[in-house]
Amino acid sequence: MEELEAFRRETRTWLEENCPDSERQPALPDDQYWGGRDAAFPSEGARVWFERMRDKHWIAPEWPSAYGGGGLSPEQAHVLKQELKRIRARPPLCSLGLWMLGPALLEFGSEEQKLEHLPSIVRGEIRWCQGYSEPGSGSDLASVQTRAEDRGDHFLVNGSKIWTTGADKADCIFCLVRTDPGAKKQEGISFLLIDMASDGVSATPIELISGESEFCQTFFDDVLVPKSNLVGEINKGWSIAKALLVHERKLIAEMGTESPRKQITPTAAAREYLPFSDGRIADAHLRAALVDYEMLLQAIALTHMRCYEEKSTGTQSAAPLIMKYVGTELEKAKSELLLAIMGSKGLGWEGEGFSQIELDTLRIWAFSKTLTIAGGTSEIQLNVLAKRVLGLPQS
Amino acid sequence: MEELEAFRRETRTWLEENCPDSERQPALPDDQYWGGRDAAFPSEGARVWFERMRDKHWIAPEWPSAYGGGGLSPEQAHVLKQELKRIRARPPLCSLGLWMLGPALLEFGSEEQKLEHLPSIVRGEIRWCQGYSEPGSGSDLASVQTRAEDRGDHFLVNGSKIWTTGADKADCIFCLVRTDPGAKKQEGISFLLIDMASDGVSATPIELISGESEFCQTFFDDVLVPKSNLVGEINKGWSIAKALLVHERKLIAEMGTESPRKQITPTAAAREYLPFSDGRIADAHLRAALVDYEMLLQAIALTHMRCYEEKSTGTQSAAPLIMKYVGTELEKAKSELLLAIMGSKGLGWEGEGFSQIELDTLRIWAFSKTLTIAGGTSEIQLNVLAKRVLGLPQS
Amino acid sequence: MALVLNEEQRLLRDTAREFLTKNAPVAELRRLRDNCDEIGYSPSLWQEMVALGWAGIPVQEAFGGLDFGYLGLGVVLEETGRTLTPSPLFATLVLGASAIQLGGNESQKERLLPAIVAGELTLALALEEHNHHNPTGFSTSLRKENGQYLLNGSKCFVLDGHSADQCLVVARNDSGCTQSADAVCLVLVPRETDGVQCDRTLMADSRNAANLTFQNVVIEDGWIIGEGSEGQTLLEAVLDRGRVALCAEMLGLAREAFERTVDYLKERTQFGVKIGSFQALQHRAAIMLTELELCQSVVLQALTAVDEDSDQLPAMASLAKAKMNELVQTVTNEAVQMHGGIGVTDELDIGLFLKRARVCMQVLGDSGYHKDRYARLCGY
Amino acid sequence: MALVLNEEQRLLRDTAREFLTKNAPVAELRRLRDNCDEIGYSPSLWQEMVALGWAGIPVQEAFGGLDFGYLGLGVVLEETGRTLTPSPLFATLVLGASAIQLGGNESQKERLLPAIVAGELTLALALEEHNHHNPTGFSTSLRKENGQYLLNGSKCFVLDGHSADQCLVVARNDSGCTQSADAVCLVLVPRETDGVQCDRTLMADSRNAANLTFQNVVIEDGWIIGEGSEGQTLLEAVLDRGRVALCAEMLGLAREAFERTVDYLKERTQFGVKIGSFQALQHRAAIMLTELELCQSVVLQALTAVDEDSDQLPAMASLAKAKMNELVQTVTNEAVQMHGGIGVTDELDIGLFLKRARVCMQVLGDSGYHKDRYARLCGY
Repeated sequence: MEELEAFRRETRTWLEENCPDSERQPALPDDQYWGGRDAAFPSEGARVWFERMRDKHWIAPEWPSAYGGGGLSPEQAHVLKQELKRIRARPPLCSLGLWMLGPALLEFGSEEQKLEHLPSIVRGEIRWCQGYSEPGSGSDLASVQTRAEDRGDHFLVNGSKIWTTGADKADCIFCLVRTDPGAKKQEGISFLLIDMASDGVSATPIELISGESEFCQTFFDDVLVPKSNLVGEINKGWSIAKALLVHERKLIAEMGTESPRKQITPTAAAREYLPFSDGRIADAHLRAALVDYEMLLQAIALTHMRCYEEKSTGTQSAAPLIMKYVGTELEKAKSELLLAIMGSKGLGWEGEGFSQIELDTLRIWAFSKTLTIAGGTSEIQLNVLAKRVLGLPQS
Repeated sequence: MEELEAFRRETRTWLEENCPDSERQPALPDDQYWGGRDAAFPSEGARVWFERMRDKHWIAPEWPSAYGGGGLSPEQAHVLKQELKRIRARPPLCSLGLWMLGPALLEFGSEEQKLEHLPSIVRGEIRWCQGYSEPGSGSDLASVQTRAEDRGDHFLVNGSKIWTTGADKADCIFCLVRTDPGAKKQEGISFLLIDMASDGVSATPIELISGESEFCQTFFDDVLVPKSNLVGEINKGWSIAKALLVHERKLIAEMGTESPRKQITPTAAAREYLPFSDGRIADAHLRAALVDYEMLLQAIALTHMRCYEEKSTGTQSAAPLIMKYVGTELEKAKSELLLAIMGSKGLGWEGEGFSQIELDTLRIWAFSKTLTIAGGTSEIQLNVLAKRVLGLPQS
Repeated sequence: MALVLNEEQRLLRDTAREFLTKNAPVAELRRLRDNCDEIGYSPSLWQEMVALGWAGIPVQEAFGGLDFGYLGLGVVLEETGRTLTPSPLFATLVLGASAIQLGGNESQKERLLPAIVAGELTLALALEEHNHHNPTGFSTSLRKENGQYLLNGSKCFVLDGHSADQCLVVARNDSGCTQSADAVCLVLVPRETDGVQCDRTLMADSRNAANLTFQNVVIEDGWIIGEGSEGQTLLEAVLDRGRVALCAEMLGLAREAFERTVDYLKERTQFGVKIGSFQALQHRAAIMLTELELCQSVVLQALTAVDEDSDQLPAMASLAKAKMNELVQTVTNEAVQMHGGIGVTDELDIGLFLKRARVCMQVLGDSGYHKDRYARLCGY
Repeated sequence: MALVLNEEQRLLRDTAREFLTKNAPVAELRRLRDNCDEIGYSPSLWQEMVALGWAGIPVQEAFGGLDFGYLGLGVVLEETGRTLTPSPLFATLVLGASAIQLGGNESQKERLLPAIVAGELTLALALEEHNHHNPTGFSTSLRKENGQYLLNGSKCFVLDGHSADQCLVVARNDSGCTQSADAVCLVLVPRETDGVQCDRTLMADSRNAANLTFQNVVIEDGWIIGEGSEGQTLLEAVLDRGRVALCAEMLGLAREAFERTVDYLKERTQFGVKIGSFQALQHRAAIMLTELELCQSVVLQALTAVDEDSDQLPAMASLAKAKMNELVQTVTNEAVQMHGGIGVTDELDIGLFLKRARVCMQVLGDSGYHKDRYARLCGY
């Protein structure tokens, strides 16, 4: 414990000295640095912060040093996370390579693949995107139709992927492809890395109801992929995908309550947009809705804490498995509540007559509808709880 | 139309003259006359009212005169119903024979059966009960296990029925029995009439969570039943059962909002049990719950009216099919609301310290839980809506 | 027989559906939105509607209308809810014409109503001054100075405020009367009058509203409607017509979003089966069906209450608006969720229903407003 | 580490579960009910609980207790919630002992606490005077007349009021002080005192409460707890402990009813399959599971807040009670519905959970009370 406290002190000092003031506040989408071949830093502060953290090897603090990681113990990594949170430091690098592909390669990749890809992720040189879903596959991720035919020294890939976040800006994609069309659904799938610069790859943004286009549809038309880009065994990609899904849901659950945009809280909105009388919100209906929301928020926050304590003490419970469902449903409820509180002020789409916060509130509301669909729909979450936790029979 | 108005005038006059004042108010369970071999009238008023209506042939106003009915046209019968409602007249006879078996015999029975059973129903001489469910069958009514073996000149019946309302007081039971154990589930069922006085028949009351026992379990142990008691064709009983189920749900839906017990309304309870301030219920939570309830009540009442208007004009809609579900769910919500309004006063089980209305409220609350289970659970209702109205595929 | 459409009303509904499906499908709203249309609706479409007689449905025959009542108007609005068709029907015909019919003097009626019926005049009602509906909390005032009426104040969330020929401005009449709640009047102000400033706002539903300010606007004699002591009563009567009519539109919106969703449940395959075979989705759909049926009865009764000039209108209007607010919220949310990934793309129309629903929920009172009002009307 | 049980607490839970399952299963409540038991709990069982040390769990060691805190008491109460076991734990130990610990003077503590720990003294808190929880709206008063304290008033819904040796009566201290809200005190009254009338009431949960009236009851010196200006603060502190402890019991009740229901879903066959395979039921069960997990965190945190003497206790207590009220209502209703026909028979235990839940929902504040209080504590 004493060593850990020493590490905490050192970390705190280092962060105080090295994290620029501009990087100590929530990052709006435009403030984020995602790296990549053509990347530019959004600001000088972002550049300084990234480079210092990179040189400190704290971009991936828990990865082994051999691959560019910081080699910290889980306890040290947790202390670092706490200290970063304490000063509200922005992530120096946003990266699906860091969050998703890296962990998969560490578990399933060959030594060559680790050495080839992990350091470039950590240095922010290559930006990755993820290709799981396909048009029509929806929740049924194993219904992969994108074909990768064995052509001796390479695979020939044809098909398309959807919901490929940032595919129009990414350098590479990790995706599921069907390598044995004759096998049972989940048995003929492989996990393949593809360079987006290859001939035959293209990505088209999809416009969402929020007006944004952070997702793409990505097309593969006779794309040649070297065999060395296969991760794990051929036709065994589904087990990697499953492990990554579990990892992703945990990530979503953890990030659930942190919105990347500057968003007003419902309580603050109530103070600004609702009349009070006798120290209370005058509108009983909205006051009740706000209490319900705040109580749920508090209950979820406490359950996050409990999950952490359980993890630290090696206690098992069903709590971690509910977080994706409750967290995303809460975010939707929050947005609906904000609209209700703001009234006509929360209905502006763009242009004059509305503040930026008001316009953002509506856009975030529209975007919130994706949360219970992406990364495993709420229905899938409930199915999983019914079967895995409650042990109810397959329907 | 003119004839109908004349009929209305006559009816009104006759009712004014013949319906005793004591019978012009809602009937508590103890005020109801159910007929039967050993029946006694609950009051002199009930006797007079029943006998006058019987002699007027208005116990079953729409049944043909040949079977003891009134032979009225549907329009006339509706006028009579309206006029009875106008003076809040009690039903002169409560009878499953009248409500359930009669319509089934009229549609499926032989001429002999009609002549044998319908007049005795109309005269209140025979009290019937219904034997559909069996222990373990639940919503799956077609899973009939009670056997009726063909023994040449009679059937030999063995098995048991559950939820047989009033079986301990009934003279006869109409029930579903399995006559072909080898056939597919719904194909080996027959519709049989059994005299409860037969050797081997016994009925045991089931105590409910409300403390009442209006249901029984009924046992058949080597009971001999004459073949003439088979209604419709052998092994074709399921079609009779289905028709009766539809009929029963309509009855339940119609009766849904009329409780047999004197029950305080939530609005009246609020005035009595909740503090007001500035002309409003001071407790915002309960006020909101009351509004929600009253709005739903109003919406359901209007939909009842719409169903009636649609029926009169021959218009088809989904509305009639939702009434069982919404009506019974509303009754449950009403009871929960009453408990919430009454607070600790609504928690008395028996004895001193509580008014009769308070004690009744709790018992009715407990009983209300049966409403969404009996006569087709809410889940079955929703299945039916999903399949029949929305045309969604079988799950 | 007010809860079932009669033959004429059914005919009108069929005509309306055919006309709108052909001439104003949802794609037409999309076109207006993508072209950042100046007006926000199609004037030529409006003229076709006028030619069909729609602008005269609730107007008395004496002024060129069809006197076909709100049940008649309701069936048309329900259909425009299905196609999300923007038009002056709501602002001009429901809010504007009813104010004039109920509160105007004979000369105002003769001047304005035939023009509305002929499609030559569009109106907008300027009521709100805050972010929540409030028919009593406004400070825009009309006062007399040197023998002239002057209007001062500012209004927001004025539907069609940017395009209407004239605005009906709700103001407190401070020209001599007492400052009682009854001293409310509606002032007719041509949009181009000196001292009127109009700022269009782009809303979530791709329709338009406007913020208006009035600075010493000189009001001509004859521009004031409902002068005297009945102003608040008149205003509530107009607003209740607006609420009920909007509910008819919302019912159409809900039915359409629901039916599209049920169709999708029947055609979409996941895990080798139609997703409509999943019982959890079936039950959610069935429960929505029950709510839709209940709301249909409520909306029909509320429209009838207008036609019968029932004293139950305020309660029925609040019942209808509270229930429809909740229904469109539930149905559009479920529609998006049940469509899954495609449901959150702009490519699918469902998102347009979702956004229109949120605007409707705020127009003329949210759920809390109408639940509170219903309770007050019930005496608790 | 307050949201995970430690080794000692887990051991206590296992012991409690084993003891209660063996000695006080639900059948024991049924027996008490069917015999119309005079006391409503089993005194011999209570003595066994005392022998296990339970009556000393939250009491300081100086007075013979274990000083094991509310997290410790919570695990025992959670288990009594699973078995629906009536005992003096709540009225005597939670409400009574905490009032004395927090508000008693040294001589009162020395006299009363060891007696409680030893199972020789049972208490009841007499607070309510109306049908809804109200810790400020009472008129029972203590006044001084001819040098004597006299207690007058009447109380209802006094849990264990019919069986407790002494009652702690919440009264307004009118003996000279001002009539401010702070002049609240708790008066210890032996049940057999002259002028005390006790009418037992039979409740839905087959436990007992009582209505008490006090007519010129002479109060001895030394019977008054929390005299002076801190009475209301003391009362709220006692009530918050009561709310939190009751929530622990309710959590056990909810878990047990839920688990029995899930077991039933796995074993019951309909239409040839287990009903637990129906997706609509699966989703409803899964949603209940999420609520149970959330509530577990909330209750653990609330118990911790007592042990840490946190100033967040009032908010945590209201959060916990509001959420537990809703949870037990939902879970017991769903338990009955999912059990179908058998669920509404008295033969099955589920109905007993249903009824106990309704009583718990009213004790020390319903959902509306605690939501309002939470909002006030949050400043809106």
